[in-house]
Amino acid sequence: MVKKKVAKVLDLRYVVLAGILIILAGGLVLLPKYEKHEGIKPEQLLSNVISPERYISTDKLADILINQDPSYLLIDVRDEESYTKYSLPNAINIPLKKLLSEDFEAYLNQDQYNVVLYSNDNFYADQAWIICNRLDYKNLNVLKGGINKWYETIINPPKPTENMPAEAFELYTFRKAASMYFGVAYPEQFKAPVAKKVVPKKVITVKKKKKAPAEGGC
Amino acid sequence: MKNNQKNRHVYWNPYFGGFLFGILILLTFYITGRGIGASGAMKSSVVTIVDTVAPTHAENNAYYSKFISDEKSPMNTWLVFEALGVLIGAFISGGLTGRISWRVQHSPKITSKRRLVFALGGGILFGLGAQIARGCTSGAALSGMAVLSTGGFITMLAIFGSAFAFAYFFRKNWI
Amino acid sequence: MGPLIPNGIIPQDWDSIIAILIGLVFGFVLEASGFSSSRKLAGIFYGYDFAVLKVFFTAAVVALIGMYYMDYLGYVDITQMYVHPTYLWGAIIGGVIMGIGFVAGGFCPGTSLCAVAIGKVDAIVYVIGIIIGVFIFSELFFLFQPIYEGYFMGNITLADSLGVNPYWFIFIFTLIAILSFVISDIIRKRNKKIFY
Amino acid sequence: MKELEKTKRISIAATLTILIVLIAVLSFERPKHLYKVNSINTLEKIVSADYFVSLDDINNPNYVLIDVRNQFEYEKGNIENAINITTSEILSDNNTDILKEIEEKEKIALLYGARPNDVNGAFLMMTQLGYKNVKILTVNNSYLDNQLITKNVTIEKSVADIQAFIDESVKKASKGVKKKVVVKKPAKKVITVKKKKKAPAEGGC
Repeated sequence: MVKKKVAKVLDLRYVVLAGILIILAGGLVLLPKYEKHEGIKPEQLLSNVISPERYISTDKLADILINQDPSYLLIDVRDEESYTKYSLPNAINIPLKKLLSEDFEAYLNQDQYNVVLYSNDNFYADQAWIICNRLDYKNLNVLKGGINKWYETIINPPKPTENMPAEAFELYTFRKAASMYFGVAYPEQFKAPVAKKVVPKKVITVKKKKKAPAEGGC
Repeated sequence: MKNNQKNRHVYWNPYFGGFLFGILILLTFYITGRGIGASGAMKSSVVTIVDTVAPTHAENNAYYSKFISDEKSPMNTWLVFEALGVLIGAFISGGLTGRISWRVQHSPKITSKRRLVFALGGGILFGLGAQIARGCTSGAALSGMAVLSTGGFITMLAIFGSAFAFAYFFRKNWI
Repeated sequence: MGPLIPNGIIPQDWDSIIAILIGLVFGFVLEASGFSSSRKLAGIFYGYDFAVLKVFFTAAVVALIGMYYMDYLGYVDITQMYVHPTYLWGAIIGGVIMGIGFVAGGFCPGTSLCAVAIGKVDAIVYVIGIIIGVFIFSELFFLFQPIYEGYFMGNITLADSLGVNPYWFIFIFTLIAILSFVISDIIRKRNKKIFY
Repeated sequence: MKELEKTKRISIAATLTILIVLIAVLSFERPKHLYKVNSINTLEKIVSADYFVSLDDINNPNYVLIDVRNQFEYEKGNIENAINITTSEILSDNNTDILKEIEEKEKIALLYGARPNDVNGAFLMMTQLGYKNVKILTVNNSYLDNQLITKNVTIEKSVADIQAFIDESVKKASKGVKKKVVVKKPAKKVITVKKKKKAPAEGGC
């Protein structure tokens, strides 16, 4: 008799186990679907968006370009046509449309270079920055004011009037020198402009972050 | 030794074994991103043997050359280490339950010689089939099913389907 | 976090150590649930012991449900998993040959390794057979090449090939598994007992 | 088949798994805010859709004006019947309710700030969180004896043709110096990128 009861209990136990299995499998079906979470959390992205420390001023950028700082990479997010018309030296053109395309991913998603995104103003550059930041790309910055600001400050610096403080004059001379570096010639130069230092060809090799694919087999 | 001898034929509850096996497959996928396997180890050993015995032949044979790479010996693959682990694990489990002893397990009706002949034949067939289907029951079928791979399911159905179909011919060996 | 090693959370050189550990648990579980005895393995085809069916199906169901729960909860990214490639005729023909080998020999490579570990001579012969089988395949590779490489349908999953929602498929697969457990118990009760 | 009777272990294992699954599901609280639009669609949206609204067609009935500047700026001066949702509090609960309510009433959220660039953050956050109809008022706000003046502005208009300016300055300078000034254009920088070798997940038995 006892044997029978034990067998009875065991059957019940198996039924319970089978029930659990069905509930677990069924649970999967009933759980609400949701869009796979891509990129960093919205709260985190919002705090990154608000903080202005992604901006880089035109003076700082001019300084970087003149000293040929190797760790900077310029990316112009405007379309090809305005890129060919004028763009900063050694810049790469990634139009906003093709920002997330496969072959440009090597430039954006790497941690060797400080990337500087810029467009005419920093509207499109900001948009590109926010999307890349959502995908957690490292050390990207945006040129404050874009090419317009670059023109107003570096290429065609405003002459300080007499009652401006001394720094304004220093800033003006720095900017004038910078504009000469970038090709603007000034009439009151007495001697012929010294042969402009050729911007050395800088080869940027972007080392891809190796993500080993899960290979497997039998 | 008496107690050890007693539970020689007492195995785990299959559901418990299956459950642990399922968790193991989950763990393997979670850590390495790939399933488990077995016949890959045999393949690597064959490739190493042929490579050491006749390297030139191995070089220009289309199949061997796939697995021979100069900087890494074929034995240095994931599956070979895993097969090594299987041997050790089985030895431990066998030791705990006292099942370790040199013997040929065969149904009382047949002689051990016939059993060995069938084992050899079965092995050759299985080795051939495993290469064609790129995986065996644990490699292709089970690991494939864990990620719903169509190939895994087809292989599993083919293996068990044909096994059931041909079971009738080999019934004298087992029952 | 997804697969730890490919995502670089665990460095690559831990790979082989983890392989040995996984193999160790693999061997222990297989041997403990009786897969080292070929007669227990062959039981499924002759109805006197459905251990293979139970272990195989439970493992598949547990792995499936676990995998898709982890994917749902975001602990794992299932798209990075290695999906076994689908070579249609390769799988069918290879599967049939393996099926015959399974019934004739009584082992599959994983279980034969377990049996070798506990001293089964027929398992050692079986492993030698596998090695010869692989050798034959490689030598006559040019014969098998069309099947081996043909009909490649990519590393597709059932969700793409049958267009079925994976969660529904898992639910139905679990029901089939439980049904097969019940049927196998009924059959075993009616069959005569074999002691091995 | 004695082992079928030994079910002690399997019940322990079963209860353990249920516990783990329950803990996992309970501890997994769905984050409050979830992206509904992945990054590629967001990119397409901002590149293709025209989400700019100019000042003159502002009095469309189903526009809801939203000022993204901070509280102080809003008090100082804002466009009439605009509500104030500062960018940093856009994810706060009551702001989310307001935005959801706008969404339900099929109204169009029209964002504006001191300059269009400041609106970018709020605009992209809302598009990625799945709000459908969000637009930007392309307007610059400034104060003249603390009276708000809003002027229309076009986005990203290039201020001057810089290349022309440089060439013209060179011409002007060379007229003075007579000698032909050779200005070497900065050499094109060859940037080689190692193509991401798509390492196929090799494997197989």
